[in-house]
Amino acid sequence: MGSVEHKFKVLAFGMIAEKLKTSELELEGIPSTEVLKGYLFQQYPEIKDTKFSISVNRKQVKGDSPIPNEAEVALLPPFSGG
Amino acid sequence: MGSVEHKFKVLAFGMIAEKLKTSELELEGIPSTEVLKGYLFQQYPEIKDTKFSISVNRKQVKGDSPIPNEAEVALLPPFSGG
Amino acid sequence: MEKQRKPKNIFVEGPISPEKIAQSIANHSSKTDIGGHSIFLGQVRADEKEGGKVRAIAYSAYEEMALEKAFEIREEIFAKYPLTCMHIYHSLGEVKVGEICLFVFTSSKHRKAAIESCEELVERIKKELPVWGQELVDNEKAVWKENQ
Amino acid sequence: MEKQRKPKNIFVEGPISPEKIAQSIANHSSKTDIGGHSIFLGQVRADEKEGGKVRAIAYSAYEEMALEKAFEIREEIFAKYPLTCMHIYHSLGEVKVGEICLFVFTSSKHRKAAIESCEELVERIKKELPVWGQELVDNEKAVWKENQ
Repeated sequence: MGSVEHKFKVLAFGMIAEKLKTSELELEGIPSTEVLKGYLFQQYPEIKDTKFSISVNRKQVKGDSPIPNEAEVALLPPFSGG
Repeated sequence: MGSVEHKFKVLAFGMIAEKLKTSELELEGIPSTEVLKGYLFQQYPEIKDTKFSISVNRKQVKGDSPIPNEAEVALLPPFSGG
Repeated sequence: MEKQRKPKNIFVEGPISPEKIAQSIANHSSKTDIGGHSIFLGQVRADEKEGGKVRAIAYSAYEEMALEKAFEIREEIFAKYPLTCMHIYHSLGEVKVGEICLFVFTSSKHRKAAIESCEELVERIKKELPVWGQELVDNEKAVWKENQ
Repeated sequence: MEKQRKPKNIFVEGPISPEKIAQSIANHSSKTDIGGHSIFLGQVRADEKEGGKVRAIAYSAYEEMALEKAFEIREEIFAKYPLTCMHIYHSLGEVKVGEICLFVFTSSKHRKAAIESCEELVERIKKELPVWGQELVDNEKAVWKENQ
């Protein structure tokens, strides 16, 4: 009570959505993308062997990036448009 | 009489045809493209300043090339298709 | 006055029809400073896969991010080349083999800018837009594509 | 059995219509080994010239030689790139500003071959085909174009 909540949304696409069996998660209290990956690999071990990159608020990030409050995080398997 | 005639056709295009005031000439007894140029420059001095290349039987030639009997020679100003 | 460019939707539901392409070409006849158009079309191939032949590709996208990225790419290409026009259309949903799923269209006064920018756009679209194609094969098995 | 290719007519009287281009694209939907099409279109520009603005270009050609040359170029490009299809159309006669005078169309399994061969074709067509464009300006004066 009184502590600032740290919530964010995780969108999943393509093969990742298929493996997560959902295209959207609501998470909280995870400060950065590397911590998020650790959480996801534990909860959904089937995505460990799947390549994906991460975007935070629609910008792809590299390495460990902070996840702001209310962020829109997305899990992006390799692109295959065109 | 008895001598083999050496006739050929000269096609003119674009600006050359405009300056010759015809698109086709019948000539004879001119053995090569350099001799042909000399003849044309004398007959039609207005083409002296006009760039053109020459084809013999639909192949562009460089330098002095023989003109076979019954050849189709053409005077080709710089191309501007497309 | 500088022309203000805003993000435009690039996505169309289902295949891109030849008539749409014709209409897009025809729309440029009033722009009489254009000397050359370059067009790239992506068409769905009937590749052989494990379990059968591809019969269609189902496209999905992270649309908001894709539109922001497409806008960024547009601005960069406009800054790099002297272009008159640039259009990008990408299918979403199912596109059958033989149908068009990508339409990239650039126009310029002289041909070089249109040709080079079109090629660069296609490469960037394939590499940078969060779009995914799932190949649907005869036996209903689906295979996620991966560019390059 | 190797496909035998014969010289085809590339010339069309007057402008090339967007509908013809659409039809040509649509004709390829049955070729399901094609993954990419590259198209170049030449459009007549309303350039400012001495004596006025260009209102049209009148094209003429040494047709027999142009068709032989176009065939030679086709064969060389087919030998150099893994193409499925290649089409070349060039206008003869008058083409007004804003109208299409050149349509080059290449198709291949993967995009690179279509894109690169299309560009090379356009360059070779402009440089090697005995075709001439005469710019017709407002005041009826005509100026012969020269490529490059």
